[in-house]
Formats: sequence, C-alpha cells, structure tokens
Amino acid sequence: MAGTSNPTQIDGQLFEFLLRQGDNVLVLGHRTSEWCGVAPALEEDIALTNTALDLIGQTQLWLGYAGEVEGKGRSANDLAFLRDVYDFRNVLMLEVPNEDFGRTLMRQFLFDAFQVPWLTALCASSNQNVADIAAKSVKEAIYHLDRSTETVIALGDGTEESNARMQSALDYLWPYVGELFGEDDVDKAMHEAGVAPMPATLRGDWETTVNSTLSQACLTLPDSKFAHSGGRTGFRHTEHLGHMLATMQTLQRSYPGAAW
Amino acid sequence: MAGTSNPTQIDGQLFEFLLRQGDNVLVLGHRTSEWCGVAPALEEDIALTNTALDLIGQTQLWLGYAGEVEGKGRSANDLAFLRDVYDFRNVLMLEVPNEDFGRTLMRQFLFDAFQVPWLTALCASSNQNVADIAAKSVKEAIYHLDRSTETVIALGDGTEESNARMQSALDYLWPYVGELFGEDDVDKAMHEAGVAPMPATLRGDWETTVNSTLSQACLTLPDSKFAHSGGRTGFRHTEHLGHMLATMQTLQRSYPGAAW
Amino acid sequence: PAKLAAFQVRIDAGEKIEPKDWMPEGYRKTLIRQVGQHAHSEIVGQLPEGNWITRAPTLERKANLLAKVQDEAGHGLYLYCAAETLGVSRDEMTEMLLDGRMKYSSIFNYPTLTWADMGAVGWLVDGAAIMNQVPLQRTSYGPYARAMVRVCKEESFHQRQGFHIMMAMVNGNAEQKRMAQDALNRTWYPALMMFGPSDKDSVHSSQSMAWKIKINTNDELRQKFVDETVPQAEYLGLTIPDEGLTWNEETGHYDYTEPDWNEFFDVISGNGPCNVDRLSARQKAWDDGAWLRDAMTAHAAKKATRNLAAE
Amino acid sequence: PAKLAAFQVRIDAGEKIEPKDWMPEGYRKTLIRQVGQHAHSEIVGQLPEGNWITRAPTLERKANLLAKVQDEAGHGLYLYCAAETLGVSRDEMTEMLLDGRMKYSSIFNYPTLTWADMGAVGWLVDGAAIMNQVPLQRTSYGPYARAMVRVCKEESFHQRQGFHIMMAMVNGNAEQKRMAQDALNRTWYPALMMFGPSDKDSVHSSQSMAWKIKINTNDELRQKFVDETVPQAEYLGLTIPDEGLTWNEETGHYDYTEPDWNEFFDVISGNGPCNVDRLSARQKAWDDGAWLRDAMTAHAAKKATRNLAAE
Repeated sequence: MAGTSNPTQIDGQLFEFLLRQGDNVLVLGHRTSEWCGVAPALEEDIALTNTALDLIGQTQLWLGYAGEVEGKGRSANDLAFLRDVYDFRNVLMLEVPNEDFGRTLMRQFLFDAFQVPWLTALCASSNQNVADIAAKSVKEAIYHLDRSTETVIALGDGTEESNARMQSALDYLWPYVGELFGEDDVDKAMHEAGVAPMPATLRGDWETTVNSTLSQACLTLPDSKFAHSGGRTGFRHTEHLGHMLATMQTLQRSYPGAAW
Repeated sequence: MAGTSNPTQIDGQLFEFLLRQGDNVLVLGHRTSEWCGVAPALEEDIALTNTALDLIGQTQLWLGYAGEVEGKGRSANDLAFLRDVYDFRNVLMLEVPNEDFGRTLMRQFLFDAFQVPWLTALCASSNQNVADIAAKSVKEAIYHLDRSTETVIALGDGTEESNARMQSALDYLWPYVGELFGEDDVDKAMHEAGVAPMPATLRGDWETTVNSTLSQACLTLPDSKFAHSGGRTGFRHTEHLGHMLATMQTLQRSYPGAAW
Repeated sequence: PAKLAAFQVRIDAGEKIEPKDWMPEGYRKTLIRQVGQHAHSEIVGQLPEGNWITRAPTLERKANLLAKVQDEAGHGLYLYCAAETLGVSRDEMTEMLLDGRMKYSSIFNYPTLTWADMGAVGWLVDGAAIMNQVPLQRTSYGPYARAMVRVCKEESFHQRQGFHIMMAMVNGNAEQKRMAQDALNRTWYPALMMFGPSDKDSVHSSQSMAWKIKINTNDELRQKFVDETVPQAEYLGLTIPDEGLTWNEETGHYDYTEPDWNEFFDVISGNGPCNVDRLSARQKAWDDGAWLRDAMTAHAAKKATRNLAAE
Repeated sequence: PAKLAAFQVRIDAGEKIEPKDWMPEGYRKTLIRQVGQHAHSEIVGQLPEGNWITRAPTLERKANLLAKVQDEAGHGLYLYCAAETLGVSRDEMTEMLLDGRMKYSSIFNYPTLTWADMGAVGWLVDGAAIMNQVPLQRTSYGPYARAMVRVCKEESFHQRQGFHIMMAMVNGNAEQKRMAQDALNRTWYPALMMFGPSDKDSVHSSQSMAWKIKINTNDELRQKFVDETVPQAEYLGLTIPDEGLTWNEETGHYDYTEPDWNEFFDVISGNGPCNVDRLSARQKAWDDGAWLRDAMTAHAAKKATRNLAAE
C-alpha cells in the first residue's frame, strides 16, 4: 500500500501528519484555556475549561507519538514549547484570537463537527497508535460537539444581539474552514498507507452537521467558497500565532533545560 | 562623603540606582511603543512614537552605564532582554497597561512632571556619567512635559466624556505616584555620595506642576494618600510586567546568543 | 426568645439547621455574609492562578493548573448554591461583590509574579484555606457543611500539588531556587493574614462561635498553620522570612512575628496591590458576558414556549 | 476641449499643475484615487511592521523600527495633505478606506511572521516601493511630486535598513538563516505583485501615462526590480523561490516566472491573508480614537472663544 515511498519518507510524512493532529489540539486548547476564570458564567467557565483539559490531554498523546516517530528524542513538551511559528502545523482557524465568547464557541463547533467524523475514521487506522489515540479522543470530541452544538443553537436563537454576534463569528471564521479539508502529499501518503482517509471525503458529513445546526441557530451560511491556507503546511500562519507562542513558551525559552 | 560604605557597596548601590533610571525609561518606552501605528490620530501617533524613541535612547545610556558599573560584561541589551521580573527596578506606574490613550497620556504627564526636575538635579551629579546622561535626557523630558501637559489640558477640558476618561485615568494612577518619591538605602547612599538628591525633595516642585495643570484640565486630585510600592526595589511588581517581558524578550530568550 | 433558646439547644446538640427550619435573622445574615464571601473568594481566587495558565511551563502543569482553577469555579458554584438556600440569588451576590458591599479573601489581592507562585499559592494559600475550612465541615448550617465536605477534599489535593511545584523548583537550577524563595518571601505574611486579625481585634467572633458558624479562633488556626508549615519549609530548604521565628519548648509551638496589620487593613479597604485590577477583571467578565446570559435566558424561554405549543 | 488641449500642452511641456489651476475632472479623480491609495498604503503599511515593535530583539532594532513606522505615518500625512489640495478631506478618505471604497497596496495584506520579515519587508517591499515612487517625483501634479521627493529620500534609507537586517540574519546562526530564506520565500511573489498586473491587463494605464500621473508601465518596473534584486539575493546567499529564474543574454534581463495573478485578484477583492484583520485594526483605532478627536476639537473651540472674549 505504501506505493513508491521508502520507509524514511513515510516516517517523515507520518511525523507531519501527527504534528497536524497534535498542533490542532494544542493551539485550540491554548485559546480555550484563555477563558479560564473569565468566562461569561460559571457553568460556561467550567465546561470550557473541561474542553481545554481534554484538548491538552490529546496533545500529549499526539505530540508524544510524533516525537517517537521522529526519533530524535523530542518529547511532547519539547515539540509544544520549543518550536517557532513555521514549524507549527495547525489549521489557521484555531489560532485566530478568541474575540468574544460567541466566536470561541462557533469555532469550537465548526472544529468539533470535523473532529467527530475524522477521529471516528482514524479509529480504523492501519497504524495502531493512531487508532488508539483516536479511540480515546473521539469520545471526548463527541461530548464537545454535543455541547458546542447546543450552545451555538442557543446563542443563534437567543436575542437579536446574540444572533448578530454569532453571524459575525461565522462570517469571520468561514474563510478558514476550507483548510480542514485540504489535500497534499502528506494526506495522500497517509491515505495510501491506510493511516487516514483523505480529509475531503468528510466534507459531506461535516456539511450535514453544520447545515442542520446553523439552520436551527437561525444563522446564514456565507456563500463565499474562498479558503485560506498555510497553517497545516506551515508555509504561512497568521500573525496571531507568534504572539500566542511568545506567551505560551516564555518559561521554557527563558530557562532552557529546566525541569518544572 | 561616602561615609562608611566601602567601594563595592557603593558600586552595588550605584548599579541599583542606574537600573531604576534605565528600567523606568525602558518600561515606559515599551508601553508607549505599543501605540505605534494604532493611535487615535496621525499627529498623536507621530508624537508618541517620538517619545518612545527618546525613551529607548535614554535606556541605552542608563543601562549601558549600569552594565559598566556592574562589571560583569552585561550590555544594555543583556540587561533589557535577559532579566526576569524581580530584577526590574522601574516604578509600578510605568508598567500598568496603557488602557486608553487618556491613561497613557496622563501617566506620561505624571512621569514627565517628575523627570524634568529630577533630571535637572542629576545634571549636577557628582558622577560625571550620570550628569552627562541627565543633561542629554532632560532636554527631551522638557519637550515631553510640554506636550503631555498640553494634551492633558486639552483632554480634561474637552468634552464631558474626555473629562470623565481623564479623571478615571488620574484616579487609577494616583496610588502609584507616591513610589516616585520613595526613599531607601540606595537613595540615601546616592544622596550621601552626591550622585542624586533624595527623590522626596522634589515632591513640592512636582505638586506645583501637577496642581496647576490638573486645575487647567478641570480635573480633581484624588484625596487618598495611599502609595503602592515594590517596583523600585523589585520586591513586588504588578502582574502586568511579566506579560510585557514575555513579549519583549521573546527573541532573545528563544535564540540565546544570536546576534540581530 | 423561646424560639431562639430552642434554636441554640439544637445547635448545642450538634443538629444541622436546614433551609426550611426557623433561624434567627442574625444567623441568616451572618451566614450569607460568610458563605457569600467564601464563594466570592473562590471566584476571585481564580484570577491569580489563571494569570499563569497561558504561561504554564509544561503540558502537565498546564493541565493541573486548569483543573485546579476549574475546581475553584466548582467550589464557587456549590457555595453560591448553599447561599441561595438562605434567600439570596447568585446574581444579587455578584452585584454586591462588584459594588463592594461583599468582600473576598484579602489574599487574592496579591499578585502572582513567577511560576513559583503557583507552588506557593497551592502550598501556603490552599494550606491556610484548608486549616480554615476543615472545621467548617462541622458547621451548624447543613448546606454549608455539606458544601465544605466537597471543597475540603479537593483543596487538600491542591495543596499537595502546590507543594510538588515547590519541590520541583527547589530541586531545580539556581534561578528556580531563587524563584521559590522569592515566592515564599512574598506569600508568607499574606498567608498568615488569611486567618483574620488577632482574636482580641476580631469582630463577630463570639456569637459566630456560639452558633457554630465559626469553630476555632483566628489565632488558634494561625498557630496551627505556622506549626505545620515551618517543618515543610525546612524540608524544602527554604527560609521563612521571619527572623523572630523560634521553637518555644514551653508552649510546644513556634513563636512568630505578627504580620503587619496595617497592611492587612489597607488591603481590606481597597488598597491591596491588586484590588482594583481584580474587581475590574470580574466586572469586565460580567459586563462582557451579559449578552450571552441574556441570550441563554431568551432561548430557554423560546424553547419552553415551543414545547408548550407542541403539547 | 480647448481647455483640455491647453492642459495637455502644459503637461507635455513638463509644467507642474498646481491646486488652483484648472484641471480635467478625470485628472482630479484619478489623482485622488492614486494619492489616496498611496496615503492609505502608508497607514495600513504601519501594521505589519508595527506587529514586531514590541518584540524587536535589541534596543537598537526597536528604535530603528519605531523610527521607520513613524516615517510611514509622516508619509501618510504628506500624502493626505497632497490629496486634500484636490478637494477631499483626510476624514473623508479615512471613511472611504474603512468602508472599502478606497484601496491600499495589496502587499500589506500579507502577515509578518518572523523577525526576518522586518528584513524582507525593508529590502523587497520598500525596494519595490522605491522603484514605483522614484519616477513619481516627476509626476505632473505639483503637490504630489513634492511629497514624493520627501518620501523617496526616506524610503531608500528604509530599504538599506531592511537589507542590513537580512545581512545580520544570513550571517547569524542556522535558525536565523532559515528565517531569512523563509521570509524571502513568502515575500518574493507578493513583492512582484506590487507593480500591478501585466500591462496588457492593466486598466487606467494609458490615460494616466499621458497625464504623467504614471510614468512607467508595470512590467517595465517589475523587470527593473527583478534585475536589481537577483544579485542582492546572491550576495546574501539566499535563493529566490523561482526555478524559472534565468539570465537572458539576449535581452540583458532576467527571465522570471509571473506571480499567481489569481492570488493577486483574491487579495485585491478582500481575500488576502490579512485583509479583514488589517481593516479591523484600522477601524478599531478610528473608533477608539473618536472621543479624543472630539475632545481636541471641543477644546480648540473653547480656547478660541476664550481668546475672543479676552480681546
């Protein structure tokens, strides 16, 4: 199944693939954690912190395995705290600022609606480690999707102001969703090796979830088909990621080699 | 004049004194620079950037000399970019966030009104380097004070909203002004050595300037006498400084030893 | 007065008072003040540690810290619920916090300045809190006592977590050791102040003790805290910033220097290092969240109407 | 038409048109569009570099960057003044920028992601800007031509500064070299796009050239830029990300691959990587500054009244 690729190539591509999984949850987990203690209501605060905790747990698994595959002795922490922007592989949508709680929840929903079918598919991965991590993560993702769906509907179908905020969140985020379904050599190699499906094959499922939820939320899908890219290849992140990393990495960068 | 202190003690105290001077302008220069490109009007943007430039120039002089006095081979950049919060010696007022342009200008004014008599006095320092740096800096400080006085008056005596904003800026900053006039062993040692006057002796001058300006600005002096402290000794900064340093120091911390 | 006497008899017999039972107005008021203040302390107490969540040095530490701050939100929730059984809503209490009518623990008006503060806060602040809270599991008001059982279980976990952070720091490099000592230097006296003023200066105390809302005196608890903490500091190799600290063979306790009570009263009256920033952070969260709370209410109402129409 | 002919005679004779002179409506409109767009580019152009001011790696670099961004504000100011002589106010132009009726250079819709971008922007973006602007010192409209003289002097200084940053990076450690190459990779094609679409696809061009509002064609300037930049990249030891780049002995120029014009039209139509963020940053600065601008006006009015009363 591996076609013409040699083992080193496959490992390199698997490493890239794993970084994409790990960086997505690392970066979203970080953004989510920014709400801890200052969310609009105690119940929301607790629920969102719970999500952040799950995402950080998933980060440890994906990046831990990425480090093993790379074989240079880098731990999950090394990968999280000692790479600069261009070595990050998360989709751009997850690194843009939280703005208000509405945008935060809308992003969570758009991502959860992808993660559930995606992780479900990965449970059948030819790579046992990938399948195991996916199996553990998908349970959490299903719960996140339940919650974010419910909240997006409540806020879309709440007041005039909340509807306007959710619509503007959706409009802002929309050009970033296309990147979730990107396809490049890494995707093809993973597909050929049976590690993962092509992301584009999930678009139908994703649209079904999204259309149904957004219609219940009285929100209008933007009609633009334009899609930003550059996050999952690392070619061009947004300016926001660098600021996030300056904060996130400050201790590891300031005290190299220290154990915490 | 040096009394009972031995030369090493005096050098240590001179080093502390120089850090206080340098960190004040470093930290305020950084805060001021945060406005570059996003100030409320082009003319304000240019003027404020000019102030930031002057302050950073002064930082190079004070910290450069501090590094010499310390005698451990640290440059102004080393001191600026490779110390953690508790080694900073600026007064707390200068590290709190800019908030709006009103608070930024009010802080600038309250500080300028101190710097002008302070630097004027330092021009007569027994330490020639201190006198030289002060002589260069005081010209800039006089210009800053002219401008910040004018702006504080205009904004205080503008609209109802602008008056309320300036009053709330003044109320917020007031508990931080007392630290400018602090006195401790370092101050005493500098006074005894003829390096600098006791800061408290400038309070009268400062109050004259401030009272006259604030009354023209239709603003009311808060009547609290409470004064925060902890910045100029480093004992207890605010939580804001650490965030500022995470941003400011990110490159030097991430790429130790690199030349830029 | 007969009712009052009967009430005191129940208290003395160790019975729990429940929300529907008769209770004196003073008992209710004192409890609302105490439980509300405790709840607010949990909420405001999220801020100093929340300050380091985005800068936690490893994924593990970040997860631990998130979980801890989340627990504090949970404690806030239990305690607001307990207070609500006394006839005051969470929103009312929040407004009283924001306009200054209700207080929170003075300790949270101190800043967290280095990562070692995450250790010091867990070790000393949660340590002092536990010392205060363990006896409150036996308080006379049922809902409060039950809330405290849950709270105490988690707090002791937090304290251990804080101590482990300190351990890592003192076993680390020279900078880390310095951070640990610095954090202890800044946190020691504020932690001692957490038990409140000396018994002789403390208001409300005797009636609260008779009602079993308060179980021990401030000075008793403070002494217990010092006695337990000194050996822990020694174990860590850190120096408590009190030159007057000595073991007193006669009393079997440590003698220690009283905190600067002027500082305490400054902090209580709004002049702590962070009072203004803490309250404005809560105010901002409250104001920024208004649209969301309104939307949730509006949506729930719409849903109820639709369900009714569908029946 | 006689007036029009006379106007063209003046232009052809190299005379400068001044604000009070008669001019065709189309000339005025085209100039407002061009000068306004240029002014807006200076203002929006502060943002990508402003993004690194708080993270500049040394005090010297921070001062240089501040001075540069300040120069851009100054250029904006000259150019708005030049545009105002054509009968449109700065506030009107700002509103047109914010609501999308006026544009700014597409290059500023690309993000600055590492410190090396401060080098690449100076070297390539200011380099391309100079290539565009030097001829405009000879443009037919007096105030615009004079503004460009001041602008060009400073821009060439900025370009040198950018090149020096690149030098420091390529002479630095491996990570720094990597950053420098990465910055070139991302900036090359967007810089080529700064000269606008190929002559055959460019609107407005021939009339603008007849009026000497535009002096060279887009393709001429782009070729000149490539020819000057390739040896500089070689000197830096960096690889231009174009496998089709070759020296053409016959033409005496470099052959190069055209940029992806679809990307250019995406960016122009609002879909660049940063369009939304750039405009919302300007919008926020404008909205947040409203109270201040109002206060300044109110204070000036009060002062004038007081002065009048005092006379």
